[in-house]
Amino acid sequence: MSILMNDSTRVIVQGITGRIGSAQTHWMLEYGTRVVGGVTPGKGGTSTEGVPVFNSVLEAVKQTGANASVFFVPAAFVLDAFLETIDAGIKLIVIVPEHIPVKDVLRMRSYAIEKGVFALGPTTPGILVPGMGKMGIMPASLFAPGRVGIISRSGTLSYEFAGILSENKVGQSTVVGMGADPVVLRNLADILELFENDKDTDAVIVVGEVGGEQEEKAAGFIARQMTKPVAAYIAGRYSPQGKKMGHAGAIVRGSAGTVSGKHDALKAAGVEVLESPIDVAKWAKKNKLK
Amino acid sequence: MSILMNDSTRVIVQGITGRIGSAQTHWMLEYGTRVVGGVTPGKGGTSTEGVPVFNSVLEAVKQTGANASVFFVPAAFVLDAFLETIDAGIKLIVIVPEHIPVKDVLRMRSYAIEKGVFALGPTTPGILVPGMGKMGIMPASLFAPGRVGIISRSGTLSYEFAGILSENKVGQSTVVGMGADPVVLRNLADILELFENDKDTDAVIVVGEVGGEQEEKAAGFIARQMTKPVAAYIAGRYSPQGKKMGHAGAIVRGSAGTVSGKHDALKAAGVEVLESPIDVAKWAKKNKLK
Amino acid sequence: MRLHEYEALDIFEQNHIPVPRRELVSTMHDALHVAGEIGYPVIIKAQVLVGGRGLAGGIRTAANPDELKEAADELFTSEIKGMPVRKALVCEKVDIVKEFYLGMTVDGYSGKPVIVVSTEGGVLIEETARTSPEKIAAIHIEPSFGYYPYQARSLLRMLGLEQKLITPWSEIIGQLYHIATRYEALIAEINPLVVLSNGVLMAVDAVLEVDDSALSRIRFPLPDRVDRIENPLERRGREIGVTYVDLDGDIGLISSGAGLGMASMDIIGQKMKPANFLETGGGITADLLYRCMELIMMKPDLRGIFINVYGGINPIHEGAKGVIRYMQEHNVKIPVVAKALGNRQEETWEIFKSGGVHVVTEAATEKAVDVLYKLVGPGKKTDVGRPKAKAKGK
Amino acid sequence: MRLHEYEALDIFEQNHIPVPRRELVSTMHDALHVAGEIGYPVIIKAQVLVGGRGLAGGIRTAANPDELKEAADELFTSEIKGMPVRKALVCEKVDIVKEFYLGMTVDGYSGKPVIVVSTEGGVLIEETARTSPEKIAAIHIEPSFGYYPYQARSLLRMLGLEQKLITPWSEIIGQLYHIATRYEALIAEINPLVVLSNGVLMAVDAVLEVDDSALSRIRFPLPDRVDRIENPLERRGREIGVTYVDLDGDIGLISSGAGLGMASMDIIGQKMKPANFLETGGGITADLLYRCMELIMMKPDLRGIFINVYGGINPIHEGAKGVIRYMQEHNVKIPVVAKALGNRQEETWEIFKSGGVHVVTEAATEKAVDVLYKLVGPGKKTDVGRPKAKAKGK
Repeated sequence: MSILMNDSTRVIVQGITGRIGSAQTHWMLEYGTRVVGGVTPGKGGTSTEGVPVFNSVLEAVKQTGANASVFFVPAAFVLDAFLETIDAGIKLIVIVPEHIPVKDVLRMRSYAIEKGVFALGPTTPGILVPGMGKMGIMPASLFAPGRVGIISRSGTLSYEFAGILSENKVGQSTVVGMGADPVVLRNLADILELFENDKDTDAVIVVGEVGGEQEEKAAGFIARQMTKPVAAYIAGRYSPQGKKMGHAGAIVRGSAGTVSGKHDALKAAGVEVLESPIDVAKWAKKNKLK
Repeated sequence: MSILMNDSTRVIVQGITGRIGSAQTHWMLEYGTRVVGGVTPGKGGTSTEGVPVFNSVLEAVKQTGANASVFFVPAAFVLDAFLETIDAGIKLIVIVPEHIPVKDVLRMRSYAIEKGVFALGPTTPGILVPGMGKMGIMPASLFAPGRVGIISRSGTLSYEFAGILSENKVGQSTVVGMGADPVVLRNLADILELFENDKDTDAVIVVGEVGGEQEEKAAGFIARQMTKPVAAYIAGRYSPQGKKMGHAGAIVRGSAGTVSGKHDALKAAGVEVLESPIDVAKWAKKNKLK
Repeated sequence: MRLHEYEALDIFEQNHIPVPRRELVSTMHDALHVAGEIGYPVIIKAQVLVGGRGLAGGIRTAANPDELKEAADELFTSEIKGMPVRKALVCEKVDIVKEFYLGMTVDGYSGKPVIVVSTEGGVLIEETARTSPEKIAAIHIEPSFGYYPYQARSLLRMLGLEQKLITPWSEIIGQLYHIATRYEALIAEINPLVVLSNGVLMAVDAVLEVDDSALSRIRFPLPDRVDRIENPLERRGREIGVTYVDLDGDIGLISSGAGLGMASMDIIGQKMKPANFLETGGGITADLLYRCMELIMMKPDLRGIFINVYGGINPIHEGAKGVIRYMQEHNVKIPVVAKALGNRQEETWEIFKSGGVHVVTEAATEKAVDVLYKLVGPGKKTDVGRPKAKAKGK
Repeated sequence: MRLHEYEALDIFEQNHIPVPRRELVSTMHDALHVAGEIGYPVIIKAQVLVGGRGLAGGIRTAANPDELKEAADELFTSEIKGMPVRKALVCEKVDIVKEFYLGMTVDGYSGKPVIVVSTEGGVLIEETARTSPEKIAAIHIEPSFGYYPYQARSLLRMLGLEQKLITPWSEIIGQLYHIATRYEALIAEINPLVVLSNGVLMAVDAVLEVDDSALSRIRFPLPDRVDRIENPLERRGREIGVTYVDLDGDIGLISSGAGLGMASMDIIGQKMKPANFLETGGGITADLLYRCMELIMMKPDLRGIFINVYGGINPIHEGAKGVIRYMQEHNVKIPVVAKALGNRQEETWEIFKSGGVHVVTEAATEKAVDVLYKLVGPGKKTDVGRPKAKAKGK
C-alpha cells in the first residue's frame, strides 16, 4: 500500500508550537495522519491543535508510543534535536526546514545511518500516502490514491507531477520528497529500493534536477536491481548548473551533474526520460498505470 | 608462558632513528626480541641497528609481517602515528612516551578499543617476558623467568618488584607496565584478566599508587573472577594525592584515590596488601611461588 | 558565499599556509606604487568572482612599470566574462618549479568531506583528471573520525611524491582542512600549489566558498557580504530574501521552489525566453510577492509574467494579494498568468482574478505557459535565455 | 596548570558565561578605588592557588569602605594555608537566590569527559554527593560523538530542575564544555553557579586546570606560566625539568620515576623524614643530576641523601657523574647512599664509589634506606615529612 508510512505510524511534530508547525499540524490531522504528540522544549503540558505538547522527545515517545517525527524546528537547532530524536528511539524522521549548514547535515546523516534510522531532507516537503496520511507540507488536494510511486528532489515539482497524474486518473502509492540540499540524509537509490520492494507500487517516477550525482548513482541501482518501470524528469536544462563544487567536485564526479549526463545515465539504465513534466501522463497511459 | 608477547610477536619500533629509539632497539635486540623493522617518515630505505627503516607503518607491516609496535615518537606526533598504526593492522601497541595530552589519549583509547587493539601506556616502560623478549625500556638485568605476573602503574617500581623477586629466586611470567598517566589505554582489570587466563602464571602482583580508581575497579574484577593469588602494593602513603580532579572528580569517584581507600577495596577482594615492597618476598615464599 | 582570491589568500596566510607577497589595488597608480615596493616582475590579477579568469585575460605579468601600466590600464577598463574589474591583486612573481593541485569539497553522495590532490595542477586540472587519473588521488574523511596527517601522507605516497615534499604538503593539507572546518567551506582549493626553486611549497591562488547556511555562526572574521553580487537585480533579490538570476529574455517568472522554477524556465524556453529566474523559498507573504513583482518589473522590456506557485508551506492567497496590489498601484498592462495550486487554492484564484490575472487551474505548467504564449505571441526570435553576468541596471 | 580565579573568570566572560563585575587589585588603596566604582557591598577574594580558600578566611564581604579597608588589610598581610596573598579580586556582591554546582573533568577509568551537575552548590558539594545523591547527576561524553545541548537538557530534567532554568543552564554547560575543549582543561568548574533575584544564571567562581602536556598547542591566549609556583625550590625544579615537592624533613631524595619516588618516601618515612620529593623523569644527564643535587642541597639542614634510580630509559652512569661532580665541587660531607640498577649498572657503581657514595646493589629500597639510617641515625623525633605550602627559601 505504501512505503515508509503505514497504519502503525504514530507521528510527533517537533516545533509544533511555532507558526508553521501548528499550521501544518492542522493540515496533517485534517488529512487523517495519526499525529500523537508534539515537542517544544519549555512548552510541555500545553496542547496545540488538540495534540499534547512535551518538553523532550523521550517524554513524547514514552507517553504516546510515537515512532516517527516531522521537524519544523529552526535550522540552528535541528542538529541537536535530530540527535535527541534518534536517541529517543524514533526510526523515521522528516526534516522540512531549509538552510541547515552542510556540516550539520553530514553529522546527522552519519548518525542516522549508524543507528538504522530512515531520515528524509533537509528541505523536503516530506512524505504523503494518498488517502492515509502525510508527514510534512504536501498540499493534499493534488494527490489521489493509486499505484505509482514518486520520488522528487524538488518539493513543488513533486506536487506538479502528482497533480498531472491525478488529473489523468493515475493515483500514487507514496510520494517522497528526498530533499533539495546538496547533501541529503538518504540517497535516491535507498528510496527506489523501498518502492521496488513495495507490493502496492507498480512503477516509479524520479523527479530530479541539475547538479549532484544522485540520479547517476540511482541509474546504477536501477540497472542492477529494479524490475518495475521507472520514468525520470530532470529540471534545469536551461539553468546555470546548481551548486558548483569547484574543480574538486568536477574531478570526483567527472561529467556527473549536467542534465545531459543524467539523461545518458538514466537511459542506459532503461529509464524513460521525460522531456517535459506533462509527458508523464503519456508514459502512465502507455504503461497502463492507475 | 606469557601474556601479550609470544613466539610469533614481530615488533616494529616507531621513531627508531631517534636517540632513544635506536638505543632501546639495541637493548631489545640484545634481549632476543624479534624486532623486524622500524618506522620514521622520511628515513625509509635506511637501517638502524641492522633493522630496516620504513616511511610508513603500512609499508613496514607489508614488508616484515610485523604485528606489534613500540613507540619512541615525540609526544606531539603520537596520536597521528597511533591511528596510522591501527589502520595498518597492528594489534599490540606500547606507548613509551610521556607528556601526551589527555585529549589525545582519550581519542587513542576509544579508537583502539573500537578496533580491538591492545595498547599500553602512555608513560609505560612496556612489556617484558623474561628470557624471551621485551617491547619498551625495561632493563633486562632485573628479570628472571618464572611464573609470577607483575602489573605496575609506575615504570621503575615494576623493576623494583621484579628485582626483589629475582634476588629471591622467584621468576616472572610477564611484567607489564600499564602506564602512569591519569588516563591509560587499557585498564588494570583488562590486564589482570589476561594473567588469570594464562596457564603459565600462578600469581599476580599489582603495583599501584595513590590517585585514580584503577585499583578499586580492579578489586571488583578480582573479587568476581580471579582464582589466582594477588598481592598489591600502593605507593604514596605519605604523598600528596596524585592528580587532583577537583570536586567533579571527587563526586564521581567518592573516596576512591586514597591509599587507604585502595587498601580497603583490595583487602575486601581477598588481595594480600603489602605494606612495603620488600614484603613481596615473604608473600612469594608463603605462596610457594617460583 | 564565494570569497575573492585576495580575501581567501589573507585567510590562508593567517592559518600558516605560505602565500606570495601581494597587495590589493584599485587604480593603476596604486598598482605601480605596490609593484615598486614588491619589485618587478609582478603579476596583476583581476579580482572578479568568475571561473576561468586566467584564460579570459584576467591575469597578466609585467616585467617593468611600462608593462604594468599597460596591463593595469587594460584590466581596469575591461570586463572579465561580463564582470567589470574594480580591484586587482599585485603579487610578487615567484619562481615556480612545479605545479600541483589541492582541493577539498563535500561529496554529497557519500555524505563526507573529500580531499583531492594531484601532481599536476593549473588550469587544465579537470582535463588531467580525465586523461591521467593516475596523477590524481582522493580520500574521504569520516566526519566523526576527522582528519589526521597520516591520511595525507598515505595519499601523497600513492601518487609517488618525492619524500622531502610529503611532510610540508601534508602540513598544508592539514591547514586547509582546518580552514575548511572553521569556515564551514563547501570548497577550499589551491590551484596551483607550487614548488618554488628554493624548495618551499606555496599557494599562489586561493578559492574558498563558505556555506551560506552557516554564515551566522562562523566565529572568525569573514569579509563583508555587502556588494559581493555585481548584478544590482540579483543583489536586490538577496536583500529581499529570494533567489533571482538575471537572464536575457522578456518573460518575467516568479516560482516557489527551485525545481519548479527550473522546470518553468525549461518550458518557457521551448517557445519564449525567460527574463529571469526567481524562486521565493518557503516564506511567501503579501509583501514579499509585492517586492518580487517590483523586482522583476525593473527590467524594462517584459512582455508577460508567469507566476507558478504551490500552497504547501506557503500561504499562496497572501502572495496573490501582494501581486495584485503591485499591479493596481503600478497599472501593470502586460499579461500576467498564474498557476497556483494547493492549500486555499480557490481563495487564491479569486484574488488573482479580481486583479486581472489569468488563472490556470490545471497542474501541468505546460498548459499555463501555453495560455501565456497565446497572450504575448512569439516575440523576437533569438536564443533562449541564459544567465547574464552583467545587469542592464535600472 | 591551575589558573587563578581571576584568569578563569576572564576566560569564562570571553566565552559568554555571565560573571560578576570585578577587578583585580594588589593594594588596599586599589581595592577601595575599585569598590567605589563597583558600588558597595563588595566581596574581596584572595587569589591564591589553594583549595578551601573560603573556609580559610580568604573571602570577605565589605558593606562600606571601612569594612573593606579592614578586610583588605588583613588579606594582604596574611597567608591562606601558608600562601601569601599578593592579589585579590574585588567583586560586586550579587543577589543570590539559589546555588547550584557545575563541573567537568576527565573520568580516567572510562576514558571519557564527564559533566557533573547538582541542584545544591557551594563549599559542601562533596558532602551533598554523599548524603543526597539524588541531587547530583552526571553524564559521560563519547569523545567521537561530542557534546550536544539535548544531553544537558535531559540531565537537568533528571534533577527535576524547573523548566525556565533548563535552557540557560544547558547553554552554560555548552559554553563550559567548549572552554574545556579549547583549553584542554582537566578540570572546569563553577561552584557555585547561582540564580540571581532577577532570574539570571551567573558563575560567581571559576576553576580551570589546563593539561600541562597540551600547553604548547593551545592556540588561545593563556596567562603567563612564570611565577605560578610560590615555593622557590619547587619553581627551580620546574625550571630544570624535574618534579620537586618541598617537605619538612632532613633526608634529601632523588628518584627516577614517580612511583619509585613515592615508595622511597614511604620507606624513608618509616624511620626518618624526607626533606623533599624529587622525580627526574626520563631525561637524566650528568648536568641534570648535578642540578638536582644543587636543588636538594639548597635546604640547609640535610642529614643525608638517598639516590634511587633505574637504568631503563635513563643513562644512570651519566647521572652518577653529575652527582659526584657536584659532591667534589661543593665538598659534600653528609652521607650519600645510592641504589642504581639496570643498564650499565656496574659502570654506575664504580663512578659512585669513586666519589665516596655508598652504593647498594640489591633491589629492595628498604635495604638501601637501612644503610642510610645506619649512617645518619634517628635525628629529631617529629612527624613524618608532609608537603609544605611555603618554602624556607634559600
